[in-house]
Parts: sequence; C-alpha cells; structure tokens
Amino acid sequence: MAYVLNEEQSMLKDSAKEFLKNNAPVAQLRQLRDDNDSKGYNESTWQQMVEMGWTALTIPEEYEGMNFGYLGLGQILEESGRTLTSSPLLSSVAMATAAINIAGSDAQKKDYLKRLSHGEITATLAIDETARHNPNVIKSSLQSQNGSFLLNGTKVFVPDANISDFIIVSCIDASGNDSMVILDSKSDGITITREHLMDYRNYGTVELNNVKVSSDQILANANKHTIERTLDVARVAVAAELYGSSVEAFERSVAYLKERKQFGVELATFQGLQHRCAIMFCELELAQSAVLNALNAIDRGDEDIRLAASTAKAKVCKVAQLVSNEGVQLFGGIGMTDDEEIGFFLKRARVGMAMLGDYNFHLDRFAVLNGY
Amino acid sequence: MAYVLNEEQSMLKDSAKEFLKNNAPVAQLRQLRDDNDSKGYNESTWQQMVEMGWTALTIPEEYEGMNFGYLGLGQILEESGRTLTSSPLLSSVAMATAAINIAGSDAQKKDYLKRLSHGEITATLAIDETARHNPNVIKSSLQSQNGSFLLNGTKVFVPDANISDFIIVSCIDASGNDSMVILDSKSDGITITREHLMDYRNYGTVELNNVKVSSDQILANANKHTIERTLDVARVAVAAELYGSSVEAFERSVAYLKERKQFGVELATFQGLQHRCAIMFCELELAQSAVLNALNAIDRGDEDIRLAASTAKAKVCKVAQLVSNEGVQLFGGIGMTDDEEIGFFLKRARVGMAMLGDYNFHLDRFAVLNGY
Amino acid sequence: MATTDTVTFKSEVRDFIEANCPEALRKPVKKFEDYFWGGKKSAGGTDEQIKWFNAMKERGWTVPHWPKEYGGGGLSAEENKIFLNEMAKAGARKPLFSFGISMLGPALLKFGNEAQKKEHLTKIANGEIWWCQGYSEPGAGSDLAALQTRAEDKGDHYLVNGQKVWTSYADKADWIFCLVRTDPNAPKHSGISFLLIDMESEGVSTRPIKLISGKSPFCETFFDNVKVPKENLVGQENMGWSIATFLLTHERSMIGGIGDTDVKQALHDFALGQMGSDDNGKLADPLLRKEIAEIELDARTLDMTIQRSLEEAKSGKPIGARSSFFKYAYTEINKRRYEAMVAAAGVNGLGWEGEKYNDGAVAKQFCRTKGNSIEGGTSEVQLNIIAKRILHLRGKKQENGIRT
Amino acid sequence: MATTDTVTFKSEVRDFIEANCPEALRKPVKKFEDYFWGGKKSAGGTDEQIKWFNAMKERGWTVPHWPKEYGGGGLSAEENKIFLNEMAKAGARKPLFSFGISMLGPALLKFGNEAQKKEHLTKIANGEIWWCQGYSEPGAGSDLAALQTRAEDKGDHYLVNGQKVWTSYADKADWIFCLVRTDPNAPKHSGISFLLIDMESEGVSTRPIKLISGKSPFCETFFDNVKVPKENLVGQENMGWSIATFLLTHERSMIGGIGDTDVKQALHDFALGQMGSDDNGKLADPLLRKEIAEIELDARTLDMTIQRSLEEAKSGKPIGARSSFFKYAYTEINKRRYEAMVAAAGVNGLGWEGEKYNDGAVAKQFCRTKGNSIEGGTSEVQLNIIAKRILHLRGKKQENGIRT
Repeated sequence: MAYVLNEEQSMLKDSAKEFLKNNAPVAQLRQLRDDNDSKGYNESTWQQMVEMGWTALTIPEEYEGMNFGYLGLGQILEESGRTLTSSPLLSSVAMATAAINIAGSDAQKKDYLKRLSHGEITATLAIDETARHNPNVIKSSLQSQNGSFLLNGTKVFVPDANISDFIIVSCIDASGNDSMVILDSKSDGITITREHLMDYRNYGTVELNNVKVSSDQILANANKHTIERTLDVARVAVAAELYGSSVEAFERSVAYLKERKQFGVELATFQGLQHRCAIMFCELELAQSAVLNALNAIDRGDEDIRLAASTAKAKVCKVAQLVSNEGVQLFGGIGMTDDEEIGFFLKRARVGMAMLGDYNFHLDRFAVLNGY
Repeated sequence: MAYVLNEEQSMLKDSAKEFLKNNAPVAQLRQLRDDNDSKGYNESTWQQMVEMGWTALTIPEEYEGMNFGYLGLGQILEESGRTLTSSPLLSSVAMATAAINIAGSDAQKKDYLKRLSHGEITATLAIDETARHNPNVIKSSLQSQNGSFLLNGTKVFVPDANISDFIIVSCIDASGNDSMVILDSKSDGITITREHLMDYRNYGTVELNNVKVSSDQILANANKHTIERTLDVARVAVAAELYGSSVEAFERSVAYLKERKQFGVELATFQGLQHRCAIMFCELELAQSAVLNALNAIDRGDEDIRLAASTAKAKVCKVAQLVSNEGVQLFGGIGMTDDEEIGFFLKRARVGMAMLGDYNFHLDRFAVLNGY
Repeated sequence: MATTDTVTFKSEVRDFIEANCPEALRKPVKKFEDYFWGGKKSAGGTDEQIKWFNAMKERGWTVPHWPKEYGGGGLSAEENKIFLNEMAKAGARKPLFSFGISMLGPALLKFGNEAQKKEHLTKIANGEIWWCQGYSEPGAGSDLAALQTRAEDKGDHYLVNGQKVWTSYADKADWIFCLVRTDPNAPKHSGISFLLIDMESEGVSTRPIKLISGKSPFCETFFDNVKVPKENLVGQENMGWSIATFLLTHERSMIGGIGDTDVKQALHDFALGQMGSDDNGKLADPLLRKEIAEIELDARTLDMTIQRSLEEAKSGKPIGARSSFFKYAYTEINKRRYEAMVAAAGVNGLGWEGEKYNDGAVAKQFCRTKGNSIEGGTSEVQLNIIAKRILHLRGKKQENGIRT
Repeated sequence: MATTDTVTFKSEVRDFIEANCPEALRKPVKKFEDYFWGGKKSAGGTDEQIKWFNAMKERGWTVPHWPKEYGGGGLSAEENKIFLNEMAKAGARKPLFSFGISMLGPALLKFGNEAQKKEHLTKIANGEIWWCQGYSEPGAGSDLAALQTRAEDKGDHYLVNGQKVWTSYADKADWIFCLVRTDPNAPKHSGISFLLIDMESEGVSTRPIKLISGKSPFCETFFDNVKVPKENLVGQENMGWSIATFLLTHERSMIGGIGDTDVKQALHDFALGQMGSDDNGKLADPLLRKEIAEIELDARTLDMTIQRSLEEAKSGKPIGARSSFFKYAYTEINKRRYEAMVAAAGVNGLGWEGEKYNDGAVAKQFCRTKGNSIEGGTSEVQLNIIAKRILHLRGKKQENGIRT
C-alpha cells in the first residue's frame, strides 16, 4: 500500500485542509501583498502550524520530533499549495530540516532539529548561484583562517531568506569539496536583499562577505551525495506543494465552467472544453501518482531517490503549466483581473516550476538517469 | 506577389488536378500494390505527364525545357500528393533534374537535360548512406585508376532507384572533396535492390562495387555547396508533395465528419472535433505559406535557400504527422481498414516525413541557421 | 488469514500444476498459436496444450469460479484468488482462452435461463464451442445503440438480417452472441435484444477485414434471412441493452494496459540501438531524446497510477469510470511510443516487407497502434465519460428535468 | 498606373510630411504617451504632437479618407493608399489616435443620420472628443448578445441602467458608444440598440480594472439612471446588433498581428543572452532550444501567411473569416513566446518589482499575454468561426430548416 494514505495520514490531511481553508486562504496572501507586509507571511498562522506539530513531522523522535514521515508532510504541502499559503513550511520544514536530517552530525541534530521541531527557529536552504537552477555551479567557498573559516559568495532565489533565523548554504570547502554550512542569518557579513517575485512570497538574495564560520557550523556529513539527496527531498516537497496548487486551480476552473453561462447554456456543456478538462484530469492523476511515489521513496529510505524526484518534479511542472494556463483561459476576462484568484495560481505556478530545476532540467536528468 | 499564383500557374495547377484525379487516383496506387507490380508505377500515365510537358518545367529553354519554374512544379507535386501518385515526378523531375541544373556543365546539361526534358530518360538522386538522413556522412568514394575512376559505396532510401535510367550519386572524389557523379543504372558493378516501404512507392538500395566512372560523368560544378543546394531544392519538392497529401487527408476527414452520424447527429456538430479541425486548418495555412515561400526563393534565385527549405520541410512534416494521425482517428474504425484510403495517406506521410531530413533534422538546422 | 482449508487448497493447486502443466506452457503467451481456443473448427492445439487442457477440464478449472453444475470448478472467491495466485506464481498459461469465458459467460450467469446456462456454459467450460461477439455495425460505432441488424418475430423463431463488423475470429468461431433490433419503433436503447446464433445456420457468412497494418483477426459477419430459434434469446425481448452495458463495463475494466504483460524493450534502448549516443552518452538526436523522455516519463507515471488504482480498489475505492482514463492514457502513450520508434529507425522503421525489415514489424505495429484509440471505445468517448461521469461537466437539470 | 494627378498628389503628401512632421514623431510608437489622443480631458500632448496634429487637422488628414464635410480629407481610395504609403515611408506617426476614428467613425458613416455625422464625425476628426467602447458586460463575454444593460424608453429620452466592462480608457474618455437592451422581451439579438452617451451625464461612473499583470487601461463603467436623449440612438431601435456585427468584423480584421510593428528582440537572442550557448554555439538548454525554434518557425510562417493574405486580398480574395485564424495563431504564438522567455530567464524572469527586474517587465508582459487569447474574441470563439464559417462543420439543414 504505497499509494494509499493510512488513517493517520488521512486525518492529518483533512485537518490541514480544514485549518488552511479557514486560517490561511488565498485572501491572506492577497492581504499580505496589498499591505506590502514586511514579513510576507502571517506569524500567528505560522505559530498555529507549529502548535499542530507540523514542524516536527519529519524529525526523528530522538530529536523531539514526531517521525511521521514525508508522505504526511507531503499532504500538508499539497493542502498549503491549494491555499497558496505563504509560510516557512517549504523552506524550513521541508528543505532546511531535510538538510540537517541528512547531513548533520548527532550534535548538530540535537542542536538544530530540536529547535526546528518546536518551532523555536526557522531555517532555509541556499543553493542557487545562477538564474536557472544549476547545482553543479558552486562558487561560494570557505577559506581557512586561524582554525575557523571565512565564507564568500552570493546565493539567489533563496526562499524565505529574509525571515529565516538560519541559512544552510551549499559551498566548496577549504579542501575543494562540496559542503554545506549553517549560518545564523544575523551574522556579520551577511546581506539579505528581499526579492519581490511574481508569486508575492518571500525570497532573498544572500550575499556572503567574509562570513566567519566555525567548524561546528559545517554539516558533518555534507558532500556531493548528501547535497543531492537534500535537493531531491526539497524538490519532491516543491512538487507536492505545486501539485496541490494545480489540482486546486483545476477544480476551480471546472466549478466555474458549471456556473458560467454563455449562449444560454453552461460552459460545462461545450465538448471542446469538456475534453480539455478531461485531459487535464488525466494529467493530474499521473502527477499525483508521481508525487506519492517520490514521497514514499523518501519514507522507505530508498538508497537512490533521484529518479523518483525528477519524475515527480518534471511531471508536476508540466501539469502546473497546463492547468494554470487553462485556468486563466477558462475563466476568460474575469480570469485576467486581479480580483479573481485564479491569476494567483498562474503566478505561483511559474515560480514553483522554476524552483530547484524546471521541467527541462528534470526531464534531462530523467533521461540521463535512465542512461540516455 | 510572391504568394499568389499567376494565371499560367493556376491553369497548370488546375489541369494537373484534373488529370491526376482522372488518371492516377489513390486507386491506381492500390492497384499497383495489389498487383505487386514490378515497375511500381503506371508507365502510360507517366507518358501522358511527359506529353503535358511536366518533365520540362524546370529546365531552361536552351536545353529544350519550358523554364516555367519551381512554383509551377510545386503545384503539380502538390496535386500528385493529393492523389498519392507513384511516378518519377519527385525523383527525376524534381531531384535529379535539379542536380544537373545546379551542378552540371553546359555539356552535361545538353546531354542529360534535353533527354530529361523530353522524357526520354529518367534519373534519380542517391544521397543517404545511413538510415536517418545525414548528408554529412559520405563514405562512397572515387579512386583514380588509369585516367578514369572506380566508385565504391552503398546508398539507401533512393527513390525510384529500381526504375531510373540514371542515378546521380553523392560521393567523395579522389581529392577528398564532396562531389556528384551520374551513372547509367545498368553499369557494371551496380546492384539495385528494390525496397518495399510502407507507402508502396519505389525505393532502392544501391550497391556500388568498383563501378567505372569517366571524368565526364562527374558533375562539373559539384561541391559541398551545390550538393546542399540540390538537396534543398529536393527537400522543398518533397515538402510540396507532402503538403498536398496533408491537405487532401484533411479535406477528406472534414468531409467525412459532415457525412458520418453518431448519436443522431453528424460528427461535424461536435465542438471537440470542430476545434481540432480548426487547429489543423490553421497549421495547414502556415505550412502552405512556408512551401510557397520556399518555391519562390528557388525561382527568385536566392543565394541562400537553406532557411526557406528547412522552414518548409519542418513545418510540413509537423503538419503531415498531425493531420494523418487525426485523419485515421476521425474516420474511426473504418479508417483502420485497408479498404478506406485514409490509411494510405498515413503511410505516405511517414515516408515523406523521413525523406531528406525529418522534422527534428530541419528544426535543428533552422536553429543553427538562425545562430542558436 | 490462512485457515487449514486454504493452506490445503493452496498446496493442492500447486501440486496439481506441478504435476500437470507442461514446461512449454509456463512461458508468457506471445502469438496467436500460443493460445488454445478449443471449438469445433480449431486446429486442435499442440499435444502439450491438449494435455494441459484435459487435465484442467476434468477439475472444472478451465472456469474455476463457475458453478460445478455448468462445468466450472465451483471455487469460492477466496479459493479462486489462491488459484489465480498459484497459476501466476508457476507462470502457467490458462488452459483455454475464449470470449465465451471472458464475455458471454458472465452475461449468461447473470441473465441466462437455466436451459441456456446448462447448454452453453457447459460447452464453453469444456472448450467445445468457440464464441465470437457481434456488437458493432458499419453505422453504429461509438453510438453502438444505433445498430440496425433486424430480428423479426416469426412465431417460433426470429428472422435475422443485417451486418456486424469487428467480429474477432468470426471465421473461426462456432457461435456468435449478438445485439439485434427487435423493435424498430421503440427509442433506440429500448428495441434491442441479446441473441445467440449458430454460425452454421443458413444465411450466415463472414469476410475477413484487412487493416492498414495488414491481416487481422477481425471479420465482417453478414446475416441473410437467418432463422434463429426463440430459445436463443437471452433475457427479455427488447431488454438487450442492459446486458450490453453490463458486458461493456466488464470489458472496459479489463483493458487499458492493466494486465498488459508484454515485456517490451525500453524505447530508449531501441533508439540508442538505432542511432547511438553522443560523446556525453546522450541519445544522438536531442530533440527525439526529449520526446522519448516525455513518453517514458508518462508511461512510468501511468504504471504508478495503475498500481495506485489497484491499491485504492483494495481499500474499497472502486475504479469505476476511471477505467476510461486508463484506456485513454495507455493507448495515447502507446501511439506516441511507436511514432518515436519510427522516427528513431529512419528508413529501417519504414520497411514493410523483407527480412531486412523483419517483415515490417515496426511499421505494421506502428499502423496497428492507430487503432488503439478507436477500438474498445474511442479516445473521444473516453474523454466524454471522464468529463461527464467523473468531472460532472454537463448542463444542470432544468426545471423540466432535462439536462442541457 | 501613375497618372499626372497621382504623381502630383504623391509629391504633395511627401513635401507636406517633410515640412510638418517633427523628427521626434518619426519613430515607432512604444508607449502610451507616444500616442496623441485629443479629447477634453487629455493631458494635451507634447509640443511636437500638437504641432503635427494641427497641421494635419487643417488638411483633414487626421481622417484622410472621410468626406470633407465631416472634417475629413475627402481622399479617394487611390489617394488614400498613396497617402498611407507616404506616411509609412517617412515613418511618420498618425497625428491622432482614437477609437472614434477606428471604430465609431465607420459605424456612423454607414448607419448614422446626417445630424449625427455632422456633430460627431467632425469632432472626432478635430480631436475634440475621446470615445470609448461599451460592449462587454460581466455576464456577456463571448456571448456578447446576452448583454443586460437596459435602456428604457421614457418618451424623449432613454433611461439607462447597467454595467459595462473592459471599456478601455473609460476614465479618460468624453463619450461612450454602447450596446444596450431596448426590448427585453425580444429574442436576444433583436432587442439591442446602439447608443451614444456623454460620459459627463449624471449617473455615469467608472472604476479602473487591475489585471493580473498590474495596471491596465481597462475600466468598468456603471450607468445608474442615466438620461440619454433619443437623438443619440444610431440607426433604428432594436437594430443595434447589425451595427455591432459590422464593427466587430471590422475590428477583427485589424487585429491578429497584421500591422503589429513592434520591433521585438528575437526570442533566441533573448535566450542566448540569458543562458549562453554550448561549445557548438547552440543554446545551452537543448530542450528550450527546441521550443524556441518551434515558436520562431511558427512565427515566421505566420508572417509569411499574413503577407500571402495581403497579396490575396489585392487579387480580390477577401480575408473574411480567415481573420479569425490570424487572431488565433498570433495570440497563441505570443503566449508561447513569453512562456519561453520566462523559462529562459529563470528567477530573473520571475521578478515583479525592483530595478534589477526592470520592474517586472518580462513577468508582467508574460501575464498580460494570457489575455491575448481572451480579448477581441477568445481563441475558442475564433476556432468556432473557423470551424463553422470556413470549414462548414455544422449539422446539415434538417427538413424543418433547423441545423443540428
């Protein structure tokens, strides 16, 4: 039963759906945007998420987590994708927590995971140095200096950089190997510029200028392999959220077709539109399976999750593009107005598609992993 | 007026349409197939084409041709594409004639073009040595021997090889340069194996085993550039014919939708099918322009026809694939039977698509020619 | 939950297979001749096939879940599951293939009278009769209920006139189960009956259908004043549509890739074999590489979705109209797969005859795949079903109760 | 065929442009401020714009082909062609942009009475009045004839109540030409009238529409018990739909890429600038390279087709319903173009605010292109038109004369 939620997972999903619908609907994101909110997310909503234990889901019990697994977290991400909720869920709970889970020493886990689990701190993951995701390009580097290190470099497209307490940065260590370090975001030498992207969420450019790093800030098991695994977990998380946004956009479009009349009949009666919706349904079914498969692969502890991750991210990217475009088109003129929420899904989709590798990136990787 | 036929061209097109409909419809190809005809084309139909002067269209008046131009020939090819007529039109009139026009010396033109113009001989062009078109791969080569040459190599996918009097072969000359030679197909050392491909037309594999070649058989102006130009003219000719087959398949499908009833109404009333047909109409319009543009570029004597040729071949390939697939699907079960002719269009389309570079080949070339 | 009985039964089945199933019949079925069909006109099958068939027939295990009184094995649902499991584990072929088992049988069990069950089910179980299906007509494709084959009431018999198409193996079959029109004046769904017809009756003739891919098992079947005894009517007169619907639903849930066990060469391996790779090990044509990756990625997610659906079915969520999705997705992917193969193979993929082209295997299969999205309900019909039955995209009920 | 007169006229136009058109107005229009719109509320335009406008107005050349008695230039068709040719050659901008010229004018010339022509056409020609168009309503998009804005007959005036959407520049315009419902009981196409309404009338208000791409020229326009004199009815009461049809056809033939003179950076140059090329000079991402090549190839063939269509029009084959094809093809290609740009630019293409992202130029334009296939008739409507009017895909006429 790899694809069917168990009772606990179903309950978690249902409660997340209910909570987000009531407490963090699309209207909340609109409000944050219209208020030009300096935090870019609602702190009290976030505190409630913490209280519900969402931050503890993927953290082992020995570090005061719930060890509930990624299939569970995936359901929450899917639901928060439906409501386009802006929060540190993706950056802190999915990405940064994964990095420490995968590459941290026991001491580092004791230190950071406990606090992450209780929501005392948030963290994010800084990978990209180029406008398009290319994790093979790492120029940020550590230089030894008197038993500690200096870190220099620039990271872009860092989710929630401006609101995170800690930033986990991929870099080249003093020996020339790929590594990750965890930085207090208030450290000297760190400049974070908030970037306003089309989805109105939080992103930052992080400039690292001779930032002092002690050896206990270097994630003990960080290397090329664990960085890639961390990225793959993060990609699956992005895919889960983006799948949620896509299925929501689709359902809203279908509902609209049933309401909107033209030429005296509901749009739902036009076969041209029916067939397009049916095709979208098929594509979403395939995407859902790909996401569930990848979440399971993580939970099962599969040695190699690369193919599962790229399959999920690629398929979801393609579907997200399709349904977000069709969503605006099916809503027609009203869909083009800022008043209608469907446009928010279009905008979020393009950002989600670009995060940690777009369709082309993962389709190429899919082929390479299959040996062609 | 680059895209509108003049009166003479229109008359030619109309008379070709009338002639082919009456004398060489799809039923003729079926008959040739069912009879397992050893020639694979109807010689008396071909003689009538010769009498109408079609073989003379692109040959200058000084070589006893009509100098009517490729826009005119393109119309005949389009019409013969509609009827799927098997004849040496493409191989001899479009391809081989172009090779001599472009790369022959005056003496060679006097010798061959005159006879081609009067239909006394037919010829074809042998380029491919690999299963997928790749004209940069030429292994066939000439070696000097006592003032003449020996030619060795193997050519595949040669149209009408089994029924042509002469074969023009691309090869590497004794100095290592790209060249073309014209061979009497009955020469010693030439073995022609007829290949039965899915469109039931004539193709051959040509094995060249120490074939003696005298220097006057080497096309005087043959080189990398003139070979490419010859190929581009040939590609445009293939595109013109394939466009004709495509538009015919489309029109037959549309007509069928108007006749065929399901659920008490004509299929033509289903919006899902209407929209797909409308999209095919748009694609065919674009393809037609691309073909006309390329035919004009040849007639204008443009220095560089590469972009025009690749644009036309690529666009027509894409459209041919679309409408031939949709054709069978729209005809439904009956479209799957050999009794119905739409399947002949599907089969011819796949061969035409592969000839002298498929969609991917020409799309790639389009990008390269545009500098990316 | 293994009880003593089930454990006993399991080992009984296992032992039986071990003792009776010839080694040659423990490989996947690859071609028509690998199937044993029975029937009067059957070529008879190989010695191994007949041995295996007779052993199984004796037990009633050609149709293990049918009642014993009709030649079945009388297995309970649980036993049947064990039985199928053991057969799968041993890789043992079914002893008898037949549309009688897969299609007519379920209908007779549900709608047939006692005499019909006794007569026909038993003969199916014993492999005596080869049945074929007479549904489609030239004028009734997607709109099956528009069928026109007439069966006139002549007192003790019906007089049948008309034509069926797409009757698989009609030229080899002994009997045909047919939908015929018994009331031409009723609304189209209400005037249809389900009739069993002996193919040896006077006035029945067949003609094979040649497809764009070449020979096929399909035939046209003609009825010219064929007399059919009234006892061959299944269910009530003019109620045949409900039997057809029952069977069509049954059929649709069997297709669409579920259970497709052909071991296919990976598409990318085929393409690599045809064109090789570049210096980085990537398929030589980057554009075709993209297409192939898209096809393989879609195929992979479809496999996952079928797996998911089976799990969901086990948890009590029936597949229902989603079988239309599987049918649609599988056939469309399969068509794309063959488009890519033809493109990858260049002229070698276009060969139609000759050893060099393996007698046109790729080209002919390419042509054949075009029918995937037509047979068993066109892709358009599947999309209609998804739109209406899953997404409920249709007009609202008006005050007069009619949907727009 | 150049006669003495036409040669004289040609040099007259050329000399006039040379003498009067400021250098600054001989560059392509790039932004809203580059247009001179006239009207009462207009900011007035630059000195150059006003100089050029006045010089042209004096000649009647703001509307060169309109009759002189309504402020036009009175040019014959041939002269007008020469005039437009010379303007294009000089790269001279039109002196006045106005929906009055492009949309209302043709309708008044054809359907207006003498008083309306005298009053309104003259003021349009002189740039005194800025007109906007009031067609669409919230409940009447593709199905324009479903409009609900009521105009009740109150003897000497109509009382108008309702709401229009997508009225471009309604907040800047002086008058609006509207479709209103004058007979709510008639079939929907038969109860519509064409009315001219002063935006300063009591009860008229506007509200700008914010789009997903940000600010827009579009407004909602509300009519709350607005009194409109009867003399402002164009054509006959309840016959407005024929005027609307005339104008919509007119409008559709103007859009769809024909006359789109924006000089755009080639898509592949944009992409090369964003991501660079590989060792062979090919765009770094081979998959995006394929998409871009497909878009550019389609765009190129569309340009050819527009050229072909213009040539065909000259030879007497009218564009007709094929304008729907141009509209459809152009907008769909444009949407693909911006998808590719966003993909090529990565996070830089996603920026919404800030200098670094050129204030979100790419992202906002990307969003804006999504409206291309909605405004001016959705892509679905264009496909319907192509299917029905060009391909004649519709039911046959039944015996009762009704098409299915």
